[in-house]
Amino acid sequence: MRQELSITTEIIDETTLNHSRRLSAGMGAVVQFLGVVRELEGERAISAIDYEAFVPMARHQFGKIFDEIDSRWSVESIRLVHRIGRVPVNEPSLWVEVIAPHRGEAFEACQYLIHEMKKRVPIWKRIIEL
Amino acid sequence: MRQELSITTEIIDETTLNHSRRLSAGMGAVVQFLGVVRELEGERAISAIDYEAFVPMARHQFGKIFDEIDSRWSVESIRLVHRIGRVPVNEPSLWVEVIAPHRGEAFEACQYLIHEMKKRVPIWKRIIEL
Amino acid sequence: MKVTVQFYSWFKELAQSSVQELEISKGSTVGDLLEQVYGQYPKLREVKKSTLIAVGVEYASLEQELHEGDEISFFPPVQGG
Amino acid sequence: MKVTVQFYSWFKELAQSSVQELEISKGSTVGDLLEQVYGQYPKLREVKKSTLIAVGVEYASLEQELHEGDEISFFPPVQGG
Repeated sequence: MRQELSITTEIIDETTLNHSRRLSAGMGAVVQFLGVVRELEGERAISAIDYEAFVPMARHQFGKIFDEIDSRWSVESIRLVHRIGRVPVNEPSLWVEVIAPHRGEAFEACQYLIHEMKKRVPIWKRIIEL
Repeated sequence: MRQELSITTEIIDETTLNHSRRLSAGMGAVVQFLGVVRELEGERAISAIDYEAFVPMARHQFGKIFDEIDSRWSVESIRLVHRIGRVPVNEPSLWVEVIAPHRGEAFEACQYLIHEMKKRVPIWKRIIEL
Repeated sequence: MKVTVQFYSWFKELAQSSVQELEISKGSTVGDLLEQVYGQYPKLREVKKSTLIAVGVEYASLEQELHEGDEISFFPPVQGG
Repeated sequence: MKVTVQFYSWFKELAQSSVQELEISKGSTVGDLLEQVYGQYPKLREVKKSTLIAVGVEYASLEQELHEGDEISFFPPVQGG
């Protein structure tokens, strides 16, 4: 399984990411997820979120989750970009792509990845109020 | 809920579709699905699939599924493009995007849409062998 | 009264036609029309269990009553995606 | 022996520090170190139930034995995405 991981302060560039997609002829399903900063955190209006990561541990924990996916589902490729630093409302903080032969496994693997990330990967938010 | 539906013989242009995305500040999740023609149909190697649609009924049935989603989940926008005519191996026949406040409802609505399409929307495949 | 019958996908080959007009008696149901179509195209009867039927743009039951000018479509299981 | 202690997110404010070296006795466990840290930063004890601990890049249990040069990280529940 191909794995690409980026934890970066740069803006997530979907066009470039989509252009660099590689898909072998046996693949039938591409699932993508984009997590976007919302204007409300609970009841509070916010202007941005500052993301902080413990990067070496985050990379290691993402790698473990990727390996779990590889052993549970038939997936050809996972790519994940997590933006850190200040991310304004309405901009993406997370971009995920899972490529698999069939849609069932692509959807399951993508949701598992996000779910496990939220439990284990050391990244934190700090709300920037309006 | 915004709805956009296209049943077209043109190549699916992801870049243009992504550039025309509109996302209000309350939205936190974008789920996209791309269905791609695979080189094998069962055991047979193929070169392409010819898709045929009963277009007025397909549009009507998609509309009913969109309305069901609107009544069951909090979704801001659904866009769907189904390519018909000859689609070569490794090219997408289906592009779907669901935008919602949270990822749970975006994933559920996207999977419901594809699942119901495969049961009800009058589109058929014809295998073009190698 | 006259109705239009349409075939899709490989049902076109079985019926050797994609669309045609048929004369049916007033008060006919979808089921009555289906029997008439089967008389004309016996190969379609062999795939009865795989047959979906629509009147206009909605799926129809065999009991549904037909009206002058209705468009009835016969097709195999759908396969979008 | 010497170990490095790191704090992340709002634990940095509670500890008024993001990283520091500590001298601990040989054979100390993560739990022993935690008690030493709580002695120094009592506010951290109040959020004990929300505390995650890693040694290096792996989550650690309180029973895990520490070694010279280990990097131990204390942080609140993670919130990626």
